[in-house]
Amino acid sequence: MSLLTDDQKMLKETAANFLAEEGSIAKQLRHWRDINCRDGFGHGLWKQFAELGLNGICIPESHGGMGLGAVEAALVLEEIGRNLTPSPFLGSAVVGASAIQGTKHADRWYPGILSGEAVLAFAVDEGPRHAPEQTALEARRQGNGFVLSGAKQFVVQGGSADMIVTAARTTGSPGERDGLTLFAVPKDAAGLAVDNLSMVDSSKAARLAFDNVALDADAVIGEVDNGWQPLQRALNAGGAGASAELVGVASGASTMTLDYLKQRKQFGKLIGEFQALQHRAAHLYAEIEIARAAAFKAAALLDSGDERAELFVSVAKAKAATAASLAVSEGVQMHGGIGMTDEHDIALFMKREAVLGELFGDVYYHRERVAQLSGY
Amino acid sequence: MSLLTDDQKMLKETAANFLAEEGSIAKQLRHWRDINCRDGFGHGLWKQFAELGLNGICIPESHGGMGLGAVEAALVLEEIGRNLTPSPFLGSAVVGASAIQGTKHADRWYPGILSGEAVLAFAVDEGPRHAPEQTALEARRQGNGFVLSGAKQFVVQGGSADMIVTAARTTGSPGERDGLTLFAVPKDAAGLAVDNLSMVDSSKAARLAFDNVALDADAVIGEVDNGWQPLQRALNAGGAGASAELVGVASGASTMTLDYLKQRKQFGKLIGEFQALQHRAAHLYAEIEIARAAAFKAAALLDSGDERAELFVSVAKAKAATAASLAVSEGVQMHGGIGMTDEHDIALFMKREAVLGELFGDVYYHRERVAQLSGY
Amino acid sequence: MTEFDGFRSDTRAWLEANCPAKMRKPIRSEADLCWGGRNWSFQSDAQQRWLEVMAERGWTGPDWPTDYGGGGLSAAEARVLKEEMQRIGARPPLTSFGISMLGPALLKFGTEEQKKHYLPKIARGQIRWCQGYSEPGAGSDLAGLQTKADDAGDHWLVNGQKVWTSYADKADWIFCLVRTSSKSKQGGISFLLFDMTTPGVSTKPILLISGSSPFCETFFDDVKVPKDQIVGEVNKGWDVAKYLLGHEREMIAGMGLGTSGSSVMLGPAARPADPSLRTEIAAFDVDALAFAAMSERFAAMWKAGEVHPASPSMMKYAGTELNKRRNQLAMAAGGSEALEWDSERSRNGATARSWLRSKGNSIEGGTSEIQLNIVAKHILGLPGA
Amino acid sequence: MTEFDGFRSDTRAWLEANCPAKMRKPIRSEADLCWGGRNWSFQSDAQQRWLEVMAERGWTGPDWPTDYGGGGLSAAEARVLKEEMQRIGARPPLTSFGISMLGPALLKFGTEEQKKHYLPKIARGQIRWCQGYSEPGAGSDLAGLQTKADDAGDHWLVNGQKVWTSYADKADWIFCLVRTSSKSKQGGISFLLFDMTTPGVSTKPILLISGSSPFCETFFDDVKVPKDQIVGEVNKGWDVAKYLLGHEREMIAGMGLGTSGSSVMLGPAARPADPSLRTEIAAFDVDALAFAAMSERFAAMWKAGEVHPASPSMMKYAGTELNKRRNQLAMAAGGSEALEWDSERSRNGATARSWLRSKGNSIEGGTSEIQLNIVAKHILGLPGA
Repeated sequence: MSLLTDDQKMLKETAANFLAEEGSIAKQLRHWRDINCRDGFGHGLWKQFAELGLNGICIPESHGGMGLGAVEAALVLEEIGRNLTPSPFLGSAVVGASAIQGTKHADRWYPGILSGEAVLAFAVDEGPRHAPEQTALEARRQGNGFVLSGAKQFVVQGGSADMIVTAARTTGSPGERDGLTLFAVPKDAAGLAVDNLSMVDSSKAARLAFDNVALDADAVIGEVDNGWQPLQRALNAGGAGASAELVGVASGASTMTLDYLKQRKQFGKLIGEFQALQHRAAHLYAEIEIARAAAFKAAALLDSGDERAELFVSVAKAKAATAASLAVSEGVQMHGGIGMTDEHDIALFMKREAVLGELFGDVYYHRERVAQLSGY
Repeated sequence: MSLLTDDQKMLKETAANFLAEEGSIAKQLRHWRDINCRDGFGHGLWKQFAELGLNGICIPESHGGMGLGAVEAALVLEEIGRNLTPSPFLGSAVVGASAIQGTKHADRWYPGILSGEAVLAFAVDEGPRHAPEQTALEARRQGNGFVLSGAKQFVVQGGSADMIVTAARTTGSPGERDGLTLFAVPKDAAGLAVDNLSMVDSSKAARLAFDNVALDADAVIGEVDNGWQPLQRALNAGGAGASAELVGVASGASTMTLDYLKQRKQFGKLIGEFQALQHRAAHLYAEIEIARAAAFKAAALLDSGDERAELFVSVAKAKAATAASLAVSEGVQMHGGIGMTDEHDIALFMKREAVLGELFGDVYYHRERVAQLSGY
Repeated sequence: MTEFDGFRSDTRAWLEANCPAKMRKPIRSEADLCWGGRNWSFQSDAQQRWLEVMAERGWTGPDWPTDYGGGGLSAAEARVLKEEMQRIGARPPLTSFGISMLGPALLKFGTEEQKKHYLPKIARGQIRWCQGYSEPGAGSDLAGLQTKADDAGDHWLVNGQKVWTSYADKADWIFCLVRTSSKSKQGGISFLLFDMTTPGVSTKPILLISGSSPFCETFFDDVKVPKDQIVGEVNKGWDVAKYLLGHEREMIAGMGLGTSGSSVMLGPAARPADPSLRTEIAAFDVDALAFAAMSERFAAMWKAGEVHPASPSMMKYAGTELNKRRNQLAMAAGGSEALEWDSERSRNGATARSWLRSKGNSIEGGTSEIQLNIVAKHILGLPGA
Repeated sequence: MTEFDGFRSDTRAWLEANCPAKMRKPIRSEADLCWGGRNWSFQSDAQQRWLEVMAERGWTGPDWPTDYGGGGLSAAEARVLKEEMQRIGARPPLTSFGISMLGPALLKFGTEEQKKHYLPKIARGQIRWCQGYSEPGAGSDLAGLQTKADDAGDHWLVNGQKVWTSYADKADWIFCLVRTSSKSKQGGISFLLFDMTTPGVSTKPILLISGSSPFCETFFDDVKVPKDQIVGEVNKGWDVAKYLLGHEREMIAGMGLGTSGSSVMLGPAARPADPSLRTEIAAFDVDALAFAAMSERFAAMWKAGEVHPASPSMMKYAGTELNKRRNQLAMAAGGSEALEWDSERSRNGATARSWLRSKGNSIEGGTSEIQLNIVAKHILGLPGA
């Protein structure tokens, strides 16, 4: 994908207008943060997403969705990133929808996603760093079902979710890809303890403790012991989506910074006249453009089922995180003291970048994956 | 070491004046290069080094040297680097002298080093990248002596040397530190084939082929199978020395570039007035100052026998190579087109940096060593 | 053995006898510092005693003249005192902008009356000071300040606003740059001292992105300042300010910001799982250890008077950029746990708060860009910088 | 299926029948290119035939009008031709600054006579051109050029010196920027064409640090140039030059400098021994693959007319900096072997020569600094850039 179809352009415009208006920092992020809302996002906005049809982007037309793909999701996520809009879109409508795609759980949950009533979360990480192969949470057979024991962390919106897609180990040992199984864990499962935490960007992510959580066989998503593939599918959708959102974060920070460079005077000049800042701004521009190209390439390859999709998801995530990290650092630095105050918005981009950069694997994780997928 | 003693200041001044005058690019590097000299350096200058007493810096007073140490060697090497002076100083008077220190080979070779008659070389690398543990060149016992088979490369001044200190494996396997032995191999040893090669900087380094080279037991330097320690001593001396020379290369390139920034006009301004270049020059200045501090710290720790010396040799080599690499890149770029011409000197610094950066391990090798020595 | 050995042994014995055991414990947090001032509540009797005995001896300002409440020590003796305090891990008896910043400026620019009046109180920790330099429109361009002091006969009438005044809400007095003439930018600035309880002074803490509020906005609305509370001559306050700023930058540089003796960022046991992160940490450690060597070298050269006067700018630049990088890597190493803002496991987001705080390092005390300008102009001699 | 399918199948059949097998082999080195010109010696009969049949059809300048020796193709048809040539790996029949640079400028600014006179010869590869732009004192500041062309009635009298003239020692003609007025910097420049055998023209190859000499210094000593050999109006040559430069930068950007489809720098088998180097290569590969995606996107947007006119500057900057980094890493991976300048094992220092050559990428065609200036001003709209 390099250029947008007319439909895609329209979608982008819809999302851009809607989010700039309704998803703005003042109306959403600051609002929910300042009232210390439990969810960290607004359910009203989530229903507006639904009304615009955005929630169905990745849901097949046969289930009432739009039957589109990662590229269209990326268009929306870039706007979400640009406005720092807290929303279940990535976790529920992209990753969650992808994880249960083609299973009976789709029948159960797609309607709620489509209507903006349901929120899904995705539980994979067990340590502070992303390492899906290392999944250790135990799911042992008991009768017709399974009993889950262990812990998860960095479960985005885990405290708000109606159902949590959970990666567990049915056989094998941590480090192995075989033996993993995905489960649909309802929020009120007995033995499930949810510790709902605020993250640095005021989003919420949970630590989950599974104390012999008994589940029916029905709770299995896909095949027992063969969860690696659907897990990968969800993680790739998430990685591509987070990349697009990071590109939006980078763009938003950069736009705000460029505006400041054109307003702020020091030494009798606009600071944007100083060549050292100009060159850094121009370099940053190139980095963001390249990151955007990488993010959309990854999405396009996912949509076409290309074998290089996985490689490009890692390229996109690493590049977008790097570009966004540069954008927010330069943003805060170029704003000077005012950028250090909570009153100003620029550092909110920095906080969001930190969380998105970590989600589904940070730059170091993905560089390593690029090396491995390239065979060296 | 942070500040120089009066003696050290005098030594530095002596070396600086002598090398700026007699060791200049025009008189030495370009001269020997343009006449395509076999050695790549001038024996006359080497004797002048001797007359000034510089060759004896690392040789004990009991052997007629000055009995000084790595710090004093570093003072000289920084000036060598600044002037890109080709000379056997590092290979013979620092590394060679260090390798044979305390052995009977010192009696044999120190007089020649002191008089500027003898040149020593040091053969450790066998592949394109520095990896002393991987030494595989075989030395098998035969009668009272040894027979050496294998190959070495990147043997600096190996084609000019009277004796080559050679690391060989007497027992064990590549990768092990035990089982290594150092040998003094005379230049005319039967079965030794020397391929004298020009390097990118017009210095010379040899590939050596050992085809059953028979050596007496006398040829062993130090103890059989326990060569790792003297090898390390020599490599640390070399690493610290190369760091100091790199700092000199960086300083020389930077001085030339700053001069150019103050002369060259474009768009009606001195290019040194452009803030983007000013900031890069100021950053480079900091990097070079820090690299110098690291190089002298490593030398001082070697001289005091501090246990952190090895760590700081790696810190110094990695930092000095990085700073020098930046200095020469910025130098060539800021010179613009003229820097790409053979006629101008600035790129000679870039070529020298490439060779010195590689010598005794490049920045990647030394970062890895820092990680290992730090225990992670 | 040196000529100071007598002084050293005396000092050692005195410290041994007078420094309370509690005051030899490492400082764990901001709360362990003693700032002094008229509203100060000592954290412990030991803290109070330690300040009193040290102030009594003049050792809160060791190299200040004894006439002004100082210790009258030579530079060499002061260094011995510092070393001996470090030897037993003694806490500084007083943390004070009066000692570290205003004092040296008063010694150089103050009148005899001012020195006699202020310095002993500063040395005894009786006045807590804050610094009124930056303004909303004058950050990097400090001399562009607009806070006015009009000559009203027997007093100055001060109107305007400062920003980034550290602990202005806790300070007793302020040393403050004001504009007394608009004819010249730098030549129209004066340096005033006044009580923060003077009518018309108000402060408002600034909430930072890290969640803390160590700085204030400070407002002056017809604040009357007696004429004799000016330091240096009218319209020559910029000289005082520059001297004081240089002193501040030296301090920052001398602190070796961003370095500790051993700079490895993870415990030796914690080999990072990601090879890419591990090598990035190694690359950082190379720079951090090299900068530690630079800090040592700088300190030694500073003592020997061999550094270029603009060198603190280089140190400030390199040290603060390094500290930002250290914090960035600590966040990476901490992974999602480091992102938790209010969990126990993350010690209330300690890593994240430190990371966010570190972003200010390259802004406060002169931005990195300003430091690079200074290096380019004053050390490298580049034109028109 | 598109409306061009007929054209595509015809083209495919024609190429199949007319492109010699030898001309379908990959270009291994500079020596495989066909530059044309009056002194050209064809490398092979196949090379000669390929040029002749293509020129006959007008396909050396596919989208030029047929009146001027071109193929008269639409942009879409020209793209199909390019794709079909790529499909069979056909070499370009002609490598020519006349085709890629001068031709488009003549089409836009030339008189009817000039078009009729020069373009067909260019299309047939009969004139090899060089470009006289840079001067020793005018590098980045191209418009600061000093080479003078004085009006001498029926001719211009040219005096001065150019530098970085590619292959001036092999070229037949030069297109050259000269100063025809000193009243205005950019408004005093004219664009001349003249024969390199004109008395007073001399060239001197420049030895580069990589050991090759593709560029020359070019000297003009009372060179007489007929009046009708000016392109565009007198003193309006800067417009021609800018147009031509833009075209050049598009080409560089379009080439996707520094990228190939698969950008991994080592063969899959060669896992680097040093973990630090390995992760550095991975970091590079991320950037290289991302830039490859950017190049694709850029090309598509270019075709669709959706790029900002200054975007080639961004591409040129990013691509050349990346290529320098690629070469730097290739040197690291090659270790000491890559440093050997004249050994067989190092293929005569091929890695090192390429590395040294790459340093020029960010200088030629407008330095990286100039590209950043352009992006800052024209894309980001920063003031006074």
